[in-house]
Amino acid sequence: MSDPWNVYGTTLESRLFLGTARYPSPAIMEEAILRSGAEVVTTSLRRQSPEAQGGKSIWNRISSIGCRVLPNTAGCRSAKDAVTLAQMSREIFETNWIKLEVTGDEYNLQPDPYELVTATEQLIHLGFDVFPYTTEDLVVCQRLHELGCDVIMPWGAPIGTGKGLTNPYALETLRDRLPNTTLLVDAGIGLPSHAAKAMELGIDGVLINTAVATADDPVSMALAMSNAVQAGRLAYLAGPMAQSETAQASTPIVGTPFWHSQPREKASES
Amino acid sequence: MSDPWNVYGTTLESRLFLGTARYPSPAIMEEAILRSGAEVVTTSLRRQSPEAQGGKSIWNRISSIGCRVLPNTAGCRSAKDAVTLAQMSREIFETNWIKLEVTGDEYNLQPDPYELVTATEQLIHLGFDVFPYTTEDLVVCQRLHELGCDVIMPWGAPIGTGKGLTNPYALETLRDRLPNTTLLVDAGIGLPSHAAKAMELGIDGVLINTAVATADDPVSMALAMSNAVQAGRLAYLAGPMAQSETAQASTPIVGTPFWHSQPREKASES
Amino acid sequence: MSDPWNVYGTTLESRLFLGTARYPSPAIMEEAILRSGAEVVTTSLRRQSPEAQGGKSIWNRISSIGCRVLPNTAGCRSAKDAVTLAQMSREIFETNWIKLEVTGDEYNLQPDPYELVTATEQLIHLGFDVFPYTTEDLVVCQRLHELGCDVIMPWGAPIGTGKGLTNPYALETLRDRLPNTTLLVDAGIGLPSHAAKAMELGIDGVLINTAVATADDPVSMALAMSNAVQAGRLAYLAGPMAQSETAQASTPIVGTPFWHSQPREKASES
Amino acid sequence: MSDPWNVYGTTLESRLFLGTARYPSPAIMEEAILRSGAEVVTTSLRRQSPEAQGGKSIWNRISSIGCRVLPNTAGCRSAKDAVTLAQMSREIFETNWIKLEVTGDEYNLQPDPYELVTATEQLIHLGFDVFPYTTEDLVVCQRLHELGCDVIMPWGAPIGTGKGLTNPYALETLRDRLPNTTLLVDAGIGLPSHAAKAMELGIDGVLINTAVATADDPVSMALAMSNAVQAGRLAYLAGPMAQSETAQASTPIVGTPFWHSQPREKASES
Amino acid sequence: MRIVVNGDQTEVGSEELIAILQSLEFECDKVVVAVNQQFVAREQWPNYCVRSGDELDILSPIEGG
Amino acid sequence: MRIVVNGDQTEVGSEELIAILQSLEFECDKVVVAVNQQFVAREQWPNYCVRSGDELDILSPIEGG
Amino acid sequence: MRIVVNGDQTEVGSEELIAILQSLEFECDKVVVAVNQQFVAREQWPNYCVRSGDELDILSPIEGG
Amino acid sequence: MRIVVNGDQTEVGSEELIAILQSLEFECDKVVVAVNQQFVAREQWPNYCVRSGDELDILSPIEGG
Repeated sequence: MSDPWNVYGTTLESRLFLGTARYPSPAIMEEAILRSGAEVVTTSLRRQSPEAQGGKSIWNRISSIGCRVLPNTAGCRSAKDAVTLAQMSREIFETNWIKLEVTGDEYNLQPDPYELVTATEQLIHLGFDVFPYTTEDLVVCQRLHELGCDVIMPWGAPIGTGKGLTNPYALETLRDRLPNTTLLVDAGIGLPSHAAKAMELGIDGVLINTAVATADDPVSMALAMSNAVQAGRLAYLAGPMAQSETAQASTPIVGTPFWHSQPREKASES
Repeated sequence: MSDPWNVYGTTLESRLFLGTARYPSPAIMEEAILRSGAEVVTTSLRRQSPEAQGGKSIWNRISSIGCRVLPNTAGCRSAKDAVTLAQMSREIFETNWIKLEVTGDEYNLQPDPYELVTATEQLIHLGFDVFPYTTEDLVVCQRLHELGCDVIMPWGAPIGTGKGLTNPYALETLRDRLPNTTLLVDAGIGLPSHAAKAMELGIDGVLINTAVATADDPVSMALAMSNAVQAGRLAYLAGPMAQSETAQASTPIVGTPFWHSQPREKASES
Repeated sequence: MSDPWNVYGTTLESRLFLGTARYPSPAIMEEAILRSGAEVVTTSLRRQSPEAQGGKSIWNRISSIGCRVLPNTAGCRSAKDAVTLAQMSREIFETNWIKLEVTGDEYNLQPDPYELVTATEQLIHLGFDVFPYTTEDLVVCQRLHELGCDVIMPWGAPIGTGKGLTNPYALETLRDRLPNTTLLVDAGIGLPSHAAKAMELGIDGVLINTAVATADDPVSMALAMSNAVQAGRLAYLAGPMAQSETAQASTPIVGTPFWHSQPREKASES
Repeated sequence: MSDPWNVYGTTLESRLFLGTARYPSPAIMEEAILRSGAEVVTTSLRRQSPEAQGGKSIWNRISSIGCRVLPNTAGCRSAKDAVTLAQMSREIFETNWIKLEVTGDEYNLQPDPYELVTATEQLIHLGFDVFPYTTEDLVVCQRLHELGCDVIMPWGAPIGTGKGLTNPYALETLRDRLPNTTLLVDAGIGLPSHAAKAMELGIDGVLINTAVATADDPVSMALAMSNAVQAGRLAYLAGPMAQSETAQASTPIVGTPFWHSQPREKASES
Repeated sequence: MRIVVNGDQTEVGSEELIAILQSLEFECDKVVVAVNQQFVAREQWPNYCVRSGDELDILSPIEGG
Repeated sequence: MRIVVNGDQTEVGSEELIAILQSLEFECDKVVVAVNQQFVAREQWPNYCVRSGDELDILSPIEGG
Repeated sequence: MRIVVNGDQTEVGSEELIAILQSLEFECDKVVVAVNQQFVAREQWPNYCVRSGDELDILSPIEGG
Repeated sequence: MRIVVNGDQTEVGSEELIAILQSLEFECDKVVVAVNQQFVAREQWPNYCVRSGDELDILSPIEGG
């Protein structure tokens, strides 16, 4: 089934974005990306000493795959730092896309709604296509939408926890209230059922890293997540059955054998 | 990925069994089965008047697909009736397989643990390969196992409710305590995320009917369920990450830019 | 609020039954019972060597409190053993009441639905008032009801886990389908909110032991559970609000100040 | 048990704050307040036509009860309006306390994190004791705390829904990260079990209106909520048992009768 | 002779099972039969005689869940 | 002079706030006042003059959640 | 005579139940008895004789959940 | 002249940015630069002079989540 979608002017087929960190090896990372069918992968920038060219091999590997790159601003604690890092990313990664992360708390690593909005405003002014990583707070998301974000990335749960969707009701509300915004759940997905559930709620895509990279077998998990995202998307489009409080037989009742009640007189015989 | 499994001596690739009832049309049923990749479909027997040959066309359709048939005893309220119906099924469907249903309550249509065990014992004695539809009660399932069932089919939720897994903890317990029994979740699956979750728990397969047949688009939902079952299975095998209560960054911390603390003296300079 | 209820002909005020095991000391046990307001406590029988009169002091303590005693058959694995132990209990505790436990699995310590029914039938024949400890399986509970049990004790979760109600939907079904049976949730309650929830579902009472006895402060936890049971019962009787998917203000909307829209012309001026 | 606590310099015994809206009659409201033991009730200000002295009787009723009053700014959509309304409230209700509500969305009626912070800053500057109604977002709550709020009121769920705690994990995080801030859950509580659960998490108190006022019997529900709040608080202080995945018997195992294994030779006889 | 066929009182002119099935126009190779809730296997049909008042269930395959 | 009182266009005969409140039959000790969304404290009332077009919010306590 | 008392092989000098209980120093009014997993009611005790190899369970009340 | 490069005190012999990068053996086409937390675009480099005490962040692509 072809179900293309549009992200800041780019047409994609896959609704799974994949992170590139925490894999056992670059080779496994590459194979996981390929198996997942992801067309967009996330990257970052870090201080590098010239001698220790550690990052180079992995970046070479990533860039060789040919996916679209979505650089992040992970680690930034202020709008100012995030804006600077975004500008540096744009130059080296040659993309207007930026996954905007501005951490507000060292413990749950959640986005700061205030700095996030400030940075978003500046980056849009600077011509970026902003993918803001945010909590599921509706008003924050509305603000980001009003500032010009076509894409918003609410979390499912704190990053790296794998807890799934801690507040699915809020995600439903987001979907209802922002029907024309592209929503990607980022962070917290730990299992395929979490990814499928997000998609069933009408979320447009998911971004996953830790759950794939730290599985015992990242390549298989990448495929699993890909299947789950497709499953959830298909189900959303297919119009699922309504949940019911009461049981209903699937096999027809009419003609059930061995019905021992008083036999009916056939109409034709009366 | 090839992941064959064995059900009463038959090797299967797909872990999704599909019901054949409640579809908008035989044509849609057929397409849904094909799309799902299911290798086993369920059927039933009903009283038929010779003139109204209603069932015939749908049965012809089912048999033409070439799937393996798993006849059920839906509608039976006693072991005696279920045993008789199973014998009739064996003759006409030419299979030793029987999905044994003995309903114990008219409201939730749940299996009767007493009649179920009685019927199972008789049917195994008569040479059947019994697929008992049961609640998730561990002791009932152990009894069925001791009687000789290689396959046991605990419910997820009452049939036709689409509520998913109402007691996942009990299913985990079943998996732990019956490690060598083939477990299929039957009834209650409403969404792909439910099916994926069952498989993530280590359940061997799922049987779905209402959620596919009564979706607005049964064919797409069939594919969705197929993807979800694969996703959950892959994840189970891939060794998922452990859930954590605390956040952990995926992007590396080392080398985070703009660290404003007192600059370090380089070791080489001291 | 007085809300007396009837248990096998005995009128009780408290809907909390308390276990007497696992307390740090007999004195704390006694104080916990008193603080809880429980009118019924559970006890057991064990082999005793004459020299080690260990159990004696605790039993003296229990019997001095003046609560009604509900002896259990904990540890029995067969109907035969449970019936013998029940008879012994009746003689020494001088009560027809018996909390019937027949364990079916060594791991989750759940009741065996088959042995349970056999023992129930025999004990009722022998004149006992049976309190069967059972899983939440509706058909099992119906069978117990048909055999003559006025009281049925479904579990909330496996004993000692403190997991609360693992399958509240099944408990709701039990309440609906057995409207005239006294239902007590036994086992699994870990927190007051679990007890309150059981009562909100219309369960008639709860039996708690581990959660009180193994709390850091059993006496306070006893009072907490007592309050929670009352809270849940009151709420059930008070007719709670219906849950809603959409927000609704509590403070009136009419007359909200600072409404800046075009001022209305007063009707009197037109 | 006496467990006084301090709210902006005022010592309270009850941890239940009650709203005064939506009751069937002023008399029932009064009786519900009395039965609940609440020491603080919420009120509001609205435009009043001189002739229709509708509000007067209910306000007279409220003020006659002698509870401490916590006026709200319900209905305000901007910091500016909320600050003005707070000033008006302070004059007429003669209290520095203000429950600060600044609505950010007309659908879920949730607080606006941006206007909320702006209003909080101004009100603290004006000498108010601010009780900000907020989402459960940690960074928003930290900001409120840094501005000088000793009390913060995260929601449980959107107001009037009765859905309980939609994100208990986030409330736990709040409790962990703001150990010295007084946290009250406001909005969303529908049942006593919800209130008990909030308190079990270490929340300091709850504010309830709709669930009490719109119950069939508000007076009984008021008492139910009071009991539940006490239950949850007691449990929090009492140090609850740890949840366990595996069952553990409460009745002692040693000395279980009818043990049929090969009888032991007594040591003394050998 | 009156028997009950799939819950309906039915007058039949023969006591032989196969004759009854044919007279009622069932396609013999597409049905299975129980008499008084007991399975009657196809190989028993040639010699099987129905008695007055017997309850016949004549079933065919349908869809199922 | 026309002003807006609690959202309604209203003709008043005085510009003095207290006189207006009295003419509209508000009980002065039971209301609080904002003019153009700015709080006017009770101690300001004696000298406070309203201008044409001003928006008055005259509020009283009610129940709240 | 050897019997089993609460799981332990025990040599007793009498076959009378009451005598056995007393010789083992059980307080008769505080225990209940089963022999070979069958309840022996107190009123049966005076005439009850134990046989070699019998399994006695002599139980007392304890705490329970 | 002493500056701070990626958090480390560093002695450099030139004030020209490109010369500094080269002397520190960075591959110029594979890094991006900020000075005092302000982005310095590549086209600014040729004329960009660093001052004593400046903080340089010289970053390269890595994996990310």
